[in-house]
Amino acid sequence: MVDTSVELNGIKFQNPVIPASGTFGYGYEFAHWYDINCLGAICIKGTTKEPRFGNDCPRIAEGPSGILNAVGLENPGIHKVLDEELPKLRHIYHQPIIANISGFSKDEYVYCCAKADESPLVDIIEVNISCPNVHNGGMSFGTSPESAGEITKAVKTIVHNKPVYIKLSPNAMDIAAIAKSCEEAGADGISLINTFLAMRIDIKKKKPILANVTGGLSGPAVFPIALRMVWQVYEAVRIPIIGIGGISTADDVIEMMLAGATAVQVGAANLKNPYACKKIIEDLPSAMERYGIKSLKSIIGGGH
Amino acid sequence: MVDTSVELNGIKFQNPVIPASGTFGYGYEFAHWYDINCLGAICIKGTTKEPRFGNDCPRIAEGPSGILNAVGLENPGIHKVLDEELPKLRHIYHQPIIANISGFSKDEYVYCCAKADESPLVDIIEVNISCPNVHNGGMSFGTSPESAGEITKAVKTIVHNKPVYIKLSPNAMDIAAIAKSCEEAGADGISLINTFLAMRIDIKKKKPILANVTGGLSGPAVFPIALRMVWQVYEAVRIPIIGIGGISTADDVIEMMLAGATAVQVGAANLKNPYACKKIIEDLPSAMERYGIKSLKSIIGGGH
Amino acid sequence: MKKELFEIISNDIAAENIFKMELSGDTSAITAPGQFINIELQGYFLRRPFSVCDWEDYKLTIYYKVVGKGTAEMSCMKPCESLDVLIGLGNGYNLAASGDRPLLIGGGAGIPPLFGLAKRLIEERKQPEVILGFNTYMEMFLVEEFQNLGIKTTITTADGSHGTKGFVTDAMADKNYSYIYTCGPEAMLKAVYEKSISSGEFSFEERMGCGFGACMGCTCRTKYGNKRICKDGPVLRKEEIIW
Amino acid sequence: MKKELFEIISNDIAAENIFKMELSGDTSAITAPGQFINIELQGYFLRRPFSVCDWEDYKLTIYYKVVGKGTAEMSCMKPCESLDVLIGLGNGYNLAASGDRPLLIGGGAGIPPLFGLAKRLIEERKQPEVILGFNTYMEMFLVEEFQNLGIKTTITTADGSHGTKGFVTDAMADKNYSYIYTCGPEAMLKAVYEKSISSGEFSFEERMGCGFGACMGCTCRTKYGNKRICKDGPVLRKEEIIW
Ligand SMILES: Cc1cc2nc3c(=O)[nH]c(=O)nc-3n(C[C@H](O)[C@H](O)[C@H](O)COP(=O)(O)OP(=O)(O)OC[C@H]3O[C@@H](n4cnc5c(N)ncnc54)[C@H](O)[C@@H]3O)c2cc1C
Ligand SMILES: Cc1cc2nc3c(=O)[nH]c(=O)nc-3n(C[C@H](O)[C@H](O)[C@H](O)COP(=O)(O)OP(=O)(O)OC[C@H]3O[C@@H](n4cnc5c(N)ncnc54)[C@H](O)[C@@H]3O)c2cc1C
Ligand SMILES: Cc1cc2nc3c(=O)[nH]c(=O)nc-3n(C[C@H](O)[C@H](O)[C@H](O)COP(=O)(O)O)c2cc1C
Ligand SMILES: Cc1cc2nc3c(=O)[nH]c(=O)nc-3n(C[C@H](O)[C@H](O)[C@H](O)COP(=O)(O)O)c2cc1C
Ligand code: FES
Ligand code: FES
Repeated sequence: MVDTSVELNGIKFQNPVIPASGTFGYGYEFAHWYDINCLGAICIKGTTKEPRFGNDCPRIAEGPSGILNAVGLENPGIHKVLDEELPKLRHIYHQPIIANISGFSKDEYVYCCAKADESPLVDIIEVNISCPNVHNGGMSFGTSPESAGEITKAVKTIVHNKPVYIKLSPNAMDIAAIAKSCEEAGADGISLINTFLAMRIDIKKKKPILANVTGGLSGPAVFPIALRMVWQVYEAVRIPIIGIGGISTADDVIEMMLAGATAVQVGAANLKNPYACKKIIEDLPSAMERYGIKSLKSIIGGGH
Repeated sequence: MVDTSVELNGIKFQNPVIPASGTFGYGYEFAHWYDINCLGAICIKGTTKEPRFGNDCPRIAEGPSGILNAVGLENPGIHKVLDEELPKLRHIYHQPIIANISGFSKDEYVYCCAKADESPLVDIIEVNISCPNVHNGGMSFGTSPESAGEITKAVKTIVHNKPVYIKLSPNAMDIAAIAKSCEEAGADGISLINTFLAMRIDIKKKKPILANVTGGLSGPAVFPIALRMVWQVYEAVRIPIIGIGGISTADDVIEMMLAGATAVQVGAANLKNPYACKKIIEDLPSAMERYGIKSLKSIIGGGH
Repeated sequence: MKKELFEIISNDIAAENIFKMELSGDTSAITAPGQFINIELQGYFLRRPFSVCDWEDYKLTIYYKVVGKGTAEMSCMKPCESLDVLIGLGNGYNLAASGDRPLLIGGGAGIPPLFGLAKRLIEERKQPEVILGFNTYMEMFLVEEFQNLGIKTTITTADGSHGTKGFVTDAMADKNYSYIYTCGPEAMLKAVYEKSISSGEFSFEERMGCGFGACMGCTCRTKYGNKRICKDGPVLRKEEIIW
Repeated sequence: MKKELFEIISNDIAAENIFKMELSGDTSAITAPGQFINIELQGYFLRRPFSVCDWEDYKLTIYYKVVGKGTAEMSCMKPCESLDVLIGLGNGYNLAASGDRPLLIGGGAGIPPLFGLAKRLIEERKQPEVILGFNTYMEMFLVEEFQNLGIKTTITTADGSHGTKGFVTDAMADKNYSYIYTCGPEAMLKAVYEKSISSGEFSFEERMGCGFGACMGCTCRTKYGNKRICKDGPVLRKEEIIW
């Protein structure tokens, strides 16, 4: 029997596979497809202080091996998420819950993180300083070491009970420096990556496809870049990394962990195949046997 | 009859399709496959002052819809390129030639550009400040507006006869600012993008596949990001743009031109299909008719 | 909602740029006409959504217009090839609201779901009537099938090459109806909305990330809050629509 | 070098994890044994290179080992499917250098090109002899075919389950030969290089971007300058190799 379990900041995960924020609703919707208790954890849709409609449609476009989205953080606001959505999820689901917190100002991050810290339904707080789809929004915090460190520090000052992960943007020059700055400011872990700023043009209409003009690219197309970033961040920090970007098979999970991830998130793959996470989890043991891996924990950073 | 011709800095191209540096050897090798005089222009392999072996093998890996390369600027040095390779090309080829100049120091760029400026076989000089595959190499010049501007200024001081294009790296945070800085320093045009720093790990061996550990990702996977960068740079500068990144069909060419490119380069697609450029050129007229485009020139930036 | 493998039974041209595809597989997830399926195509990251035109046990029919690369590729598929399909997506039309004389209005590639709807309305002993709008004669499809149901079928073509010259709304004026069911391009939906004298249901299209409610890729504003076209739609009631 | 469509004639298992694939199509671009083809696989960006094992007009054979996703997918392909292939790639072995009694040494997935070579050497009235190295009995393939050529065929297996126990080099000691042709894993090539008493030719593998000399993805150092494995190789002469 192989051992798929991993541990993040003292919290045990039965396996490292976590559906990524924004691609899995509030989790309970997927209970229609399968028993979501097989997941390592669930990361919920990005949450802001106030309810947000998000961007106009079209919000979705396609690229080779990838999807562009410009959802723009549609969500019912932190209060409704904590009071209505998470109880619905917790009712049927008994593994860790990661709250993904987004915002437009330091104050907003702090406010929402404080609320999430109080909630008994949240196990880990993931601070999304990397959303490319809102103007004057999160991404600008995530593209310089200084601002990333500043948000981290502010959040860490008020969060007392839960690990704080900072989710980084790949639209940055030196991802390792940003991660290091977050670590120094007290982050308990790093999630990377969010999506790449990208666009498509409708040739017939000669106009951008997305109403927002640009959107975020994710999916298998970005896997080799995400892997490189996880590799670099692993060499720069000592806190755990959640590897994200283009993961769609058990082999991808293993490759990402060899690069340095302690756990992984699966985003776009859920949209193409609602069973994606379940299938990856089911495929993990046989993949591990194929490569002679007894315990997933033992391979973290093993490619270095 | 549709008109596929475009013009860059007064030089007329019969069509906008240019094989990208590093994916087409010195051009004459492709004469085996087809008459290369159908091309808009040819951009030759990156050239340095001294001959370079490049990196150890493996230099190539694969990603979804893309290729990773870590060739590391293998080339016989600027003298041999100008004295031996280009004459062989010119012997059979009568369209414009773009020399791609790489380097490890400002002096090296200046030296090579001066040589290329003197050569009657070079029509346009493309300064590659964006190669991710050499240590202490070009890419660092291409990731900040200041250093990009500095190289541009130095090169423009000694190049008197030919347009100078600066080839930018996508591994930068604010591509528009870098392009603007190049324009202000006197660049005659911008080429973008080079490859994304990326990697793959061999799960069986638990080691990076590339001997160089990281390599540059290109191919269809990066097209939506390249398109966005061309779009942003088009809004920031007035000099012409050569759009590069993941182009493999006539539709891609049109989309890239709508984003703001005056011409395009085709890289990875040549490696998968040696006829790629020829096929794109042959497909252009019918694609133009399908979308009601009479003259390609007229659609440059037409998506804005 | 289910994920199922379907096998292509037939895939033939039905009109200019319009193909009819019959698929065999488990259709038990379909609960109402107006629902759609989401088809995985090799080489494309996103699935492609198509309305179910008609279905029975182990068989369903779609009609699709070739508009881009994915549909062009579909048009080359051969019988016996299999497709990975999400089925039973969306809310579908509410038959109970129809009244006795519902009017069905379809435009172009929006016509298919109205056929399955018409059949089921007839089964429920209603007397549906249908207006079908096309650009031109060459693009007409499904007309005979509607006529074979024995219901009144009015055709409009934009260029007048068949039936009434003009738009579907031009054929609405003299109709007497209890309820409207419609599907077609957004401009048509809006025109029908404005012209209609009864309540009704309108089926929308949007670019989709998932098709089953997970990604918020298709959200629109309604008078009763945000709705996901893929899950809370594609059918919206007239009363809730905000244009 | 040509780009051609080939059709799969057969695709059958030949040994554990080893498949034999016969293809029909224009083989006129092949000029020497030891050349390779580069096959496009749907869903993969890079082509996959395989040595031509044998060929005649309009037919060629390859043997491939399933080592990753691409070869796993190939193993599921069916007769009549067509493949986009670059053919006539690489230099191939130089028959003229063989002398009268060339020794052919192949290891595992490196064995196939030696078969086409052996046939042509025989046609030129040489007396080739062959040593084939495998890990184990279950992975043996092409052995009968070599024997049917009527040439002396020595087998080694690493686990001793068939033939001589050990490596190909263990079977070289008592041989008398004019020239060596070899293909196999790099460790084997090096061992053969060190043990060989004659001149010879060594066929190398490298990960390839193009396979036809355009990308410098496969360059190695030789005593006579840089060489691209795909174009100036895959066969290098003993005298030029730098380990
Ligand atoms: C609920 C629903 C039901 C539909 N039913 C039908 C039907 O019965 N018959 C029919 O012909 N068409 C129908 N469509 C439209 C059909 O989905 C698109 O024409 C098709 O996806 C185009 O794919 P493509 O690859 O050829 O086009 P491309 O333009 O190459 O596709 C690129 C991307 O845009 C998306 N896209 C393009 N056009 C549309 C569109 N109009 N709506 C949604 N996504 C789009 C594609 O799905 C794909 O993700 C329906 C759409 C929806 C949302
Ligand atoms: C000139 C030449 C001739 C060859 N002849 C044969 C043959 O006759 N029979 C045979 O079984 N194998 C042969 N190989 C090896 C064969 O090309 C690889 O086993 C195959 O490409 C693996 O593909 P994959 O998708 O299964 O592996 P993956 O590991 O999933 O492939 C990922 C990438 O790595 C490349 N790659 C992986 N292993 C190798 C390798 N050993 N050499 C080159 N590229 C590799 C693949 O082409 C692909 O680009 C030859 C290789 C070369 C260079
Ligand atoms: C439709 C969609 C919505 C997303 N919404 C969020 C979000 O609200 N918050 C967030 O941090 N990331 C969001 N992301 C980014 C993903 O969580 C993930 O970081 C990214 O998609 C890369 O993973 P992938 O390649 O597996 O999709 C979203 C991605 C998609 C595709
Ligand atoms: C094998 C290979 C070698 C390359 N060598 C160079 C080079 O020497 N100089 C350069 O400026 N760009 C080089 N590039 C980058 C390409 O010119 C191009 O910018 C990039 O590949 C993006 O285009 P594509 O997606 O069409 O491949 C190389 C790319 C590849 C794949
Ligand atoms: S398409 Fe994903 S929620 Fe509608
Ligand atoms: S693989 Fe491209 S030069 Fe050899």
